[in-house]
Amino acid sequence: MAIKVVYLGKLAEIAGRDESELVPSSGVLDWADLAEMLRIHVNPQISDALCDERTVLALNGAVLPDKHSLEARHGDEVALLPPVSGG
Amino acid sequence: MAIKVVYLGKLAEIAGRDESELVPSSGVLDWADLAEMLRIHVNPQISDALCDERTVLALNGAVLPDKHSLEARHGDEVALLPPVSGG
Amino acid sequence: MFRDIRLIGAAFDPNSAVDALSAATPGAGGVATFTGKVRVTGGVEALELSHYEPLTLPGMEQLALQAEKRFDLLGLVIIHRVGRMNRGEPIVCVSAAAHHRRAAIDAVDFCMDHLKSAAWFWKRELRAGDWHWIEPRADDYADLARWDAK
Amino acid sequence: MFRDIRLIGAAFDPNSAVDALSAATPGAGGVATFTGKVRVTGGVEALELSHYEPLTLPGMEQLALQAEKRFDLLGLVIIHRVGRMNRGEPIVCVSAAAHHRRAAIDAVDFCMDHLKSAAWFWKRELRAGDWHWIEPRADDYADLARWDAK
Repeated sequence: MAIKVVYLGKLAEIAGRDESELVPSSGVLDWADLAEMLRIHVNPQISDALCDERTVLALNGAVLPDKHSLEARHGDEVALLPPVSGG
Repeated sequence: MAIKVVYLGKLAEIAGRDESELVPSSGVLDWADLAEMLRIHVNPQISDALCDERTVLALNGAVLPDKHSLEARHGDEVALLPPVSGG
Repeated sequence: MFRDIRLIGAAFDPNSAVDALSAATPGAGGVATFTGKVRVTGGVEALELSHYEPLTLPGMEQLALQAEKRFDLLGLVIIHRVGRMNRGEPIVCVSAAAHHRRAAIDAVDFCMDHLKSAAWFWKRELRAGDWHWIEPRADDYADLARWDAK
Repeated sequence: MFRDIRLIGAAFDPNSAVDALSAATPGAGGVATFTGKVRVTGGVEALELSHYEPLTLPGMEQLALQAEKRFDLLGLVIIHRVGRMNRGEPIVCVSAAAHHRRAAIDAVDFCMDHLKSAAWFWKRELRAGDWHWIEPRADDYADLARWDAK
């Protein structure tokens, strides 16, 4: 029942790791669960960064138009994407 | 008392040569002299091309803002420049 | 349509990619290219670009399709370095071949603006021994916005 | 300010000029380049560019000064071929190095627009055994006019 959470860019630095595994008791990880579980199992800073309006979520490689609509299940990959800076 | 006239681009084709030498009797070649002498000593087509409003004149490497103001003397070089097309 | 869209983890030679584009587009009247590199001067000791596999390359391919749709191109190269790179090394090379120069130059401009502030890369620079995350400059967002208005 | 402004009577390699520019501008974040070439396909067998010594190179040097004044550049290359050239050969290469990509790309754009319709070159193409003089396209004049409006 594990969901993989991936931290990109400076969020990996804030989380202190590149990825985590979360196992929600209900089997489904929604937005509130994610914020809560990151706060408890990782650290409050990464939970705050998740809530930053510039942080975007992707579920299995597809960006969510509304991150608050997250619904992740076993085997899914959730990515936390801070503002990009390429080139 | 010779003035060198240089033909650029398709004007060389019209004139049938790359350059001519003109010797005006007064010692000074003005616009009317140039049109007249090209007509007589080269051919009417190049004289017509000179009068084409898109043809520009340069005197000793400097473009004349008004080609009708030409005044060339012995040793001068007059260039007939048709519309450019580079790159 | 010649297309060379790549993420690359080691130093690369933009010239060979551009030459291949040029050779593959015999009908092109011109090739426009932009190569971005790690500045040799200015205090940046190294640069690291991270990406997210499921999004980054697909996003670049999507960008190439947009550019091809928008501009009259015969070929397009988008090569982006990832990982850690040193001073003077190329970071990105965008090159477009077209019948006419306007399409080629505009396509490069368009792709670079999108790569700078709308592609899935995260950049940090090593300065005086410390890593600093870089966000797009305000200019980058303004450059990107130009294409919406057109 | 690195500057390489040349008329050249034989085939040349744009890459070596661009590499020299890049090497000479260690503070540059990027290099933009446009290379125009004789199309391999399309019926043009050869191309001939004539110029007028007292005007053409001084005009290119003047253009470089205008570009340097207008854009924040670290280096500029303008190389233009003259004489007869064959299919696939480069005709012109303009390359600009700058701190930021916008200045580099815009400078290349600016110089190409001016070289196309406001520089002292006359072009003719050999098609089916006959030479045809080429005049700038309406698009070329329109491209040039953009810079007056800015």
